[in-house]
Amino acid sequence: MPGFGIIKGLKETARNFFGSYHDPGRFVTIQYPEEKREHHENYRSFPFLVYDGDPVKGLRCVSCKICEKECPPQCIYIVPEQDGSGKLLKFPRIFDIDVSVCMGCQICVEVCPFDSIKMDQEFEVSTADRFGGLILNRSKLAKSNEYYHQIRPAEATAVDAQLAAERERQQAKAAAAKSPAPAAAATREKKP
Amino acid sequence: MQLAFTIIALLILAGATAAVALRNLVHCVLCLAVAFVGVAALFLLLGAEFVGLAQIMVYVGAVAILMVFALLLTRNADLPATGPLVSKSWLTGVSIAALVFGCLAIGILASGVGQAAPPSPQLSVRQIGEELMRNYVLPLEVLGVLLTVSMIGAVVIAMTDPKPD
Amino acid sequence: MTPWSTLLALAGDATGSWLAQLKNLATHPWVVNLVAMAVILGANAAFFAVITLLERKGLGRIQNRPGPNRAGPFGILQPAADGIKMITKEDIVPERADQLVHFLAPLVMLAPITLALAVLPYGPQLVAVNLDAGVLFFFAIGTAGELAAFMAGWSSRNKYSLLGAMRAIAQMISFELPLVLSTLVVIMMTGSMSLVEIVAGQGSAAWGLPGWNIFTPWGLAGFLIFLTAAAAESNRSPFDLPEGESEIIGGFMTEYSGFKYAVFFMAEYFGMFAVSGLGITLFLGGWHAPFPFLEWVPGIFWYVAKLVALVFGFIWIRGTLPRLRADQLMNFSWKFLMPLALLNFATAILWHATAGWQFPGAWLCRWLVCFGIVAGAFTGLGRAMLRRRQVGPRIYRYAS
Amino acid sequence: MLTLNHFLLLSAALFSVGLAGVLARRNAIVVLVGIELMLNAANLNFLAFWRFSKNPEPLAGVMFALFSIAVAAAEAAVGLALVIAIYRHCRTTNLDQVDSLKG
Repeated sequence: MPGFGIIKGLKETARNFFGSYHDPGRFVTIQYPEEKREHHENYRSFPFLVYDGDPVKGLRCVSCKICEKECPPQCIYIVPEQDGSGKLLKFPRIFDIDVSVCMGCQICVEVCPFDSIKMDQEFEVSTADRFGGLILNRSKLAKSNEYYHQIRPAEATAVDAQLAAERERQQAKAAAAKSPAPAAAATREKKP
Repeated sequence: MQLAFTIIALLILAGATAAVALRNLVHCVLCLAVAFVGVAALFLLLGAEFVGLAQIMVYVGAVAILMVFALLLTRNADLPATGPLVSKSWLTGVSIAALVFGCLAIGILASGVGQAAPPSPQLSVRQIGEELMRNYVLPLEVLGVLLTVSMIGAVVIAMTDPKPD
Repeated sequence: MTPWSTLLALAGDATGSWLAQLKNLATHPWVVNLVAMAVILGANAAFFAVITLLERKGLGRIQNRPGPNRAGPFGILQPAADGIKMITKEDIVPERADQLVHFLAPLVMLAPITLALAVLPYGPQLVAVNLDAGVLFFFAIGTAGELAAFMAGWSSRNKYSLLGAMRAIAQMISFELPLVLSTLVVIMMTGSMSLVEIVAGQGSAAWGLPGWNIFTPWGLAGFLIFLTAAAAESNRSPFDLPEGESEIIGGFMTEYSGFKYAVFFMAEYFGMFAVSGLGITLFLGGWHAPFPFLEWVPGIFWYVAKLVALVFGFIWIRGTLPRLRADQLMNFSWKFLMPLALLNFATAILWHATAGWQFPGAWLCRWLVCFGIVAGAFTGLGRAMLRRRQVGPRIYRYAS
Repeated sequence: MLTLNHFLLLSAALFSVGLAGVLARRNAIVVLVGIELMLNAANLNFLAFWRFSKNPEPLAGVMFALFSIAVAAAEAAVGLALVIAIYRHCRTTNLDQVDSLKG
């Protein structure tokens, strides 16, 4: 008989209506400012820079500008530090990200060879200053490795292990380069 | 009573004049609706409640809306801002209308029918209904047939044949 | 004599002459009329505020969320917050809009509906105006809404507004017929168009059951037809095509903001109250109590209780059913509700003709026969409509 | 004091305004507007004569007005359908241009 579908629907909504009073587990919403949703580890918002130890000197960034070139919306701006003679140093003097432009694509993280830029989970970035407030500079972007561990424990541990392995390889290479250096130099001299 | 009549009469005449004189056709129809409401108010003033309400229902609810639809279907709600508004023989038309009004007014004033109203008759809906079902049942049936025929006729006239695909 | 003036009369007799003078002033027709107007408008406006909150809370609960709960405890100050927001918002008028018509449209929408609220009997003595042709007045007043919708849609110079207005007019005209036909049954059985007399005719209770019209087969079918058509007339979901936020933005209200929008909103809710009040008066016994032993409770209480129940029904339906498509809407009105209303009319005639049956169980027999006719018509028409459900390219035969 | 003459004069004025619209305007819909105004004037006359007659008990005036309202609705429907049909044929509602039957 036609019309029974409507009654079935009305029954369902009535169950929801009364159920929501005695079963708080039904609620699909949370009261946002008071309670916040738990994020997945892979949740990401905007990039930040990782440092080890000192917030300025410890930055892993070497200002290679790969991320600046790769960034699709071009929201990263990097100026490397120079020494007195004008030689570029492996350290950023200015590192700005305009988060009003950033689209959170994570490409900068993918391309960074030094694991220095990572995605943050901070999403409450609203500000009253529309232009200045949404450009994050080097000091605002710099966050410690401990913070990184805190938000993404698994990934950060993997990165740490990888960096340690890299460092060890470098040291081994350096050690190897120190002892057989004359021989190598000699063989190289012979070649031409 | 006199005051109410004056206000309603002015409203009717203003609405009617605007309805035939304005350039924008939608404004014309809206002013026509004002005139209809005014006439319905006069019917209420005359003690014919049922007729007044029927007037609002038919004229404002049906005729004005129908005209609005016709306007939008014929796409001339946006008339050119310039260009002749009236037909070639408009002067003749207006003078004929003025002449008609003059003749009617002279006739009315000379006829001496300007008596005062007798005590207000108590007109109930039941009375109208019984009258319709006794003395006026044949006109009522004929009217029903007429309305049906005109509805079908209007649909047939306005309908286009579905184009064969 | 309204209770107001009765009370003053008593007081005037009891204490001195200055009170008697006050009584004279208070029973002056102008004063009585003004008080009635103020009470009706004020009470309905307050009810409007309560219902908006109830609707938002109820819809929220239906969708498993708490609804507004920020302004005040449990969000009870939400209507006040909404009102302040609406009034203080900028009133934007499109540059190319027809200024005068754009301004008048909300007023033309609201004013007639407040008139319609004046003729409803709220209680045994609480009748502001007792019109002899009350039902006709109600429908005559309702036609102004169509014109107002057109004015709003056309004057905005916006294609969505115009589309919404056209939808609104087509819908209102289509559903006015079933609405009138379903009320016609009650008028025929009561023998009066006066709302007061219609309520008075539903007072007698048989076997402890209320004598409401809804407890007859024609009344039940008529009430369901009336409810459906009333939802469509007051643009309530699932017939809210004229506003259809997801299709045509806001319909004829697209270009309205601030207080004018609030007036439209208010008119929509007042329309819902008015049409629910008419339904209560025609089918649910008006201010009558459900059982004779409850008659000591004032009639206004029963009226408001029924009104809240009906409005909550509208909210419940809104939370349940999805919006209809325009052609489904028209089919539903012309091919289902109209024939059903006509058959219901025939059923009422049968009910009236068999009123003289005297054999034992005659009442039950009549009831079952009439109900069978109505239910059979409902099933048959519904089946036929569902079978016709094919979707194909639409042919525009009139608007080319 | 309100007399029959007031209503008759008003009705005559309404009729003349409608007549002027019918005769002077070029647009078919405005012509229909004028015709409706004239019908309304006639209805007003019927009711005024009914109300001011010596013996208003026979409801002839009211009945005539009611029937006239109903006929006017039919007339408006057919008239507007004709306007739409003419518009579809000639792409105009200007009556001065719809003259293909003119010799």
